[in-house]
Amino acid sequence: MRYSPTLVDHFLNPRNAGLMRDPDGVGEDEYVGCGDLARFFLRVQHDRAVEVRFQTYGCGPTIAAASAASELCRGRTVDDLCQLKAEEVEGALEWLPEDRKHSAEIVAGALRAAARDHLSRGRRGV
Amino acid sequence: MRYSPTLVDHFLNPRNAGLMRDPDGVGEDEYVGCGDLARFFLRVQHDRAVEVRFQTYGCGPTIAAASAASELCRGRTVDDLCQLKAEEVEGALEWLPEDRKHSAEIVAGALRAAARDHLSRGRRGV
Amino acid sequence: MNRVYLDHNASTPVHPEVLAEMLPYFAEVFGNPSSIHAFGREARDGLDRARERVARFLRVSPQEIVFTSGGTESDNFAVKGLAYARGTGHLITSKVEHHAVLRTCQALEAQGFDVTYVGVDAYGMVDPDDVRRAIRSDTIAISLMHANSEVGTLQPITAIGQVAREHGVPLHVDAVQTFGKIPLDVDALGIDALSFSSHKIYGPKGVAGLYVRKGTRMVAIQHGGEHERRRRAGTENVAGVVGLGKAVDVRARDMHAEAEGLTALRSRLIDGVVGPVPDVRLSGHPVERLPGTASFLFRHVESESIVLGLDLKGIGVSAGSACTAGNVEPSHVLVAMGVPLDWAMGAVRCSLGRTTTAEDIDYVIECVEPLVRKLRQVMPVGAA
Amino acid sequence: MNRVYLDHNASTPVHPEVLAEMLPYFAEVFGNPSSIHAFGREARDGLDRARERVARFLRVSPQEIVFTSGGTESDNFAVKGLAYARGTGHLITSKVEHHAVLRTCQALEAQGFDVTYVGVDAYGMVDPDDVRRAIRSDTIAISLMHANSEVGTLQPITAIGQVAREHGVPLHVDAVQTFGKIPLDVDALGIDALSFSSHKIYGPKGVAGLYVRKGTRMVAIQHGGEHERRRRAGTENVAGVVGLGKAVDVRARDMHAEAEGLTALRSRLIDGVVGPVPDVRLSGHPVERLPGTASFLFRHVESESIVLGLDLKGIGVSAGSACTAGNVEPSHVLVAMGVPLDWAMGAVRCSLGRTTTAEDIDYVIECVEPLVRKLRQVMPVGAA
Ligand SMILES: Cc1ncc(COP(=O)(O)O)c(C=O)c1O
Ligand SMILES: Cc1ncc(COP(=O)(O)O)c(C=O)c1O
Repeated sequence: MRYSPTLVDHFLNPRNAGLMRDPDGVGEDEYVGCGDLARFFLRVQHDRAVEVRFQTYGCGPTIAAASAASELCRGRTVDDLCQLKAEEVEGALEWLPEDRKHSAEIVAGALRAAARDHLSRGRRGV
Repeated sequence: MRYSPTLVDHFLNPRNAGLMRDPDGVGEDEYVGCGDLARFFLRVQHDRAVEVRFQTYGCGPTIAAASAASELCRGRTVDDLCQLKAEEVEGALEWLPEDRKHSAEIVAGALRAAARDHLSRGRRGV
Repeated sequence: MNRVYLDHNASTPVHPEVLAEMLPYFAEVFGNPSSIHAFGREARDGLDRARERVARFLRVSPQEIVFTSGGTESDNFAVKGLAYARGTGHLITSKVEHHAVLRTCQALEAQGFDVTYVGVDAYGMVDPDDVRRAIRSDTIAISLMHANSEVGTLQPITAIGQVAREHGVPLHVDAVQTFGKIPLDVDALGIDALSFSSHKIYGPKGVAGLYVRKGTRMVAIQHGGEHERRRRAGTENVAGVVGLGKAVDVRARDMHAEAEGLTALRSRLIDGVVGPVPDVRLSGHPVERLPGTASFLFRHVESESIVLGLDLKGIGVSAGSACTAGNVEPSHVLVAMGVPLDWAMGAVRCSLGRTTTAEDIDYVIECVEPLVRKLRQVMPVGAA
Repeated sequence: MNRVYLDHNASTPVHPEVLAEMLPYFAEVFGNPSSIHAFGREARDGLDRARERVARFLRVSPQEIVFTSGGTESDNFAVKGLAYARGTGHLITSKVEHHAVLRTCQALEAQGFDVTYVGVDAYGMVDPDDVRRAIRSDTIAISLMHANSEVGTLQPITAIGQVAREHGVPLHVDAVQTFGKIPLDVDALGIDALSFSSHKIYGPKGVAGLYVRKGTRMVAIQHGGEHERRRRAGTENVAGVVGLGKAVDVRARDMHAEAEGLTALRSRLIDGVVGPVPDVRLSGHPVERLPGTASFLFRHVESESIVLGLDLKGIGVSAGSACTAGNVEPSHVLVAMGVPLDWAMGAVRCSLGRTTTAEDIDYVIECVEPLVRKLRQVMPVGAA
């Protein structure tokens, strides 16, 4: 099988999909080659992401990666999320095919961007 | 089958193969493309070929064509043999594949040459 | 799980009658057709019969058929073979050709040839007048496809053939998607070279052919032994060619009846998808199209996610051009048709085949709407 | 009638184990490997496994294997691919190559490339020093065959590979006649590209491959979709590739044991023919030769007549090069070896295979002597 059962599950039943009103951090990342895009919204309390939401435009693995990452990140510190690696996102899906590694990359990139956005806002959302 | 049963029989059991001493006419023809060669010897009495012998260097169809032609020509007038057509030789073998038509051609050519050679000798062998 | 294959434009299963005829040509009739002994002659007989079958189907002479290894080779052969025979000059093709023609033309451009890529209308159709206008005094060949593999639109080849003949320019037609599916008359259409393939018509992969009208100046592009009347070197794929020959015979028998059934099933699919799903439309020409092809544009959904979603339901359809591995860029065909990106990125092609049933179609219809709804919930509208 | 096939260098019957593995890939696993749905992925899995098998056999990486449609395409691809990647320059090959390389080099000459055709000795062997001397500052590739298909002589590739490496020139080796028959180590031999084929090793016709060492600059010659890592466009011949993969596996298992048996049978044939028949000799190298190949020169007899005579006894052997249809000119290989015409025109190649028995050999021996005697009676000695 090209995709792991975990990936298929996240694709078919994405967790935390959708917009967030007045988020404490927003970030996007795009994969130029194919136009795949991920956008993450964070709700932060005491420097931790208490709620994570995403929208993503892209192939199945990108949707799944966003869903898995949204679960992965809840409760982690914003500083921690600034360091999030694509490998960790991929690991949460077990594996990704060679030509779909970018899914994990843009998801991790969007999450890091959202975390940095929060920091740049001066850690308001206490 | 690529070759007719008649051709195969003439190839396996060539009639009238071999040299002739003191012939009344000798003729050769060669197919430049592949080096196939036929040489005919005639014994002539009263303007008719009473004995025909051949040597031939070439592929199976050339051997068979020479053998068939040697039978075909016995008893015919020399004038007649000067007009011998490749089609008649081919007909005696039933058919020839497209890329082996030259077998009939060089055999007919060699027989015509042998007949003309006899005529050029001044119709001696009476 | 249900398994429904709606990707017949990408490839087809070998017909049982075809496979049965191929089988002896692997281990029993195995000679090299160039060998002059009985083992070789038996193999050659198989080749010859297949060539006659194809020729009969196209109503041309067997000497005008050259067997190749695939539609791509046939296209490369035709376009380069025509170009190299003339050494220099100008070619005309369209923006919606298969990559086998497009990239070949680009390679020729790099070698100093000139190429005009004519555009298409919103249905993907070439205007014969555009072809006429593109012709120059040094135009050496025109290469156009008969039906577009992605959207199914048929090109007005008769009119284009007319233009080509008036100007004495040889016309190559890539008929990989039409050969064996709809009637095809190379004389009436004014075609000098025609690419056709086996694995799109229930024959094996790895074999195809090119019709080359007698007298057409064309050089070989694969060099070596004197096979195929010196037009294509290399030991012939005997079993494959035999399979292609039989596939053509089966098509000649079944094509007309099947085309009717396919057209009906295609309409059922179009109605079932375009009705209930919002923001979806059919791409390509509404009437002038391949019987079994229906391509949809789902706005604001990424096509590969639809393909994956349907795949998880056992359904095989294709995103954009299925012939290009892992390529998720918007299809060059849709771009040429002027389809906006938010629609083009959601292109999904369904191509029906001889075993497709109404139940298959209904199952697909049933799966599409909830899938697209769910995907749209995840996707930020207008992101593309 | 007895049927004895001694033309395995021309082609071979598909091994039953190979056919068994291919069968599901016609009608069951029929997807296009470029398709991303399950139907396509199953087909791709077949391709991938075959690629791994070939790579394991050659001890290279799967990414270094490109599948093609035949030995001729592999040779065209390697030689043109190396040449076109550099655009201009000088190539070295030999006078005894297969036409797939020779005619490709001639085509390149017509396009402005320079080619040196090095000669061979009386055994058909290239002198590595001749290759060294032929190298120029603008030499861009060397292409030499591993074993000659007509006379069976093995070339000193190790020494030639050394020369190529010293000068930094890529080396292509046409191993169509050795791959799967004798051990082959591309690293030890210094090979950068290697042509191999399926139908010479009990695999199907219409499929072959090219090993391309990682980092070797080589361009594609067939343009289109992005198959084979963009090195060879066109839908893959999945069943064929699966067959080639299995054929290679079977060769890996059986090759060594078979080579011994073939060598013994070959000696039996040589002794049985060269002894009783006058004016006959073996061509090619006495020791450095393919296990199963024995080529004879019958002086003053035309080779095709011998082939026909044996054919009528149910025996398949080849006259000159069996790969060139209807060609009865003296073989370019024998001419290059300096064989006089009266011997060269009587060249007959026997190539043994895995099912050849001692009885087969004895039957052939029994038929040869009376046939040649009879043919000599008809043929004017010294005519050629
Ligand atoms: C119109 C057209 N031309 C050419 C080809 C190339 O055929 P293949 O990939 O079998 O070589 C295709 C295959 O999809 C096609 O649809
Ligand atoms: C050494 C060599 N190279 C190349 C080829 C060409 O192979 P094919 O005719 O299968 O394309 C052959 C076939 O005889 C060969 O013996």
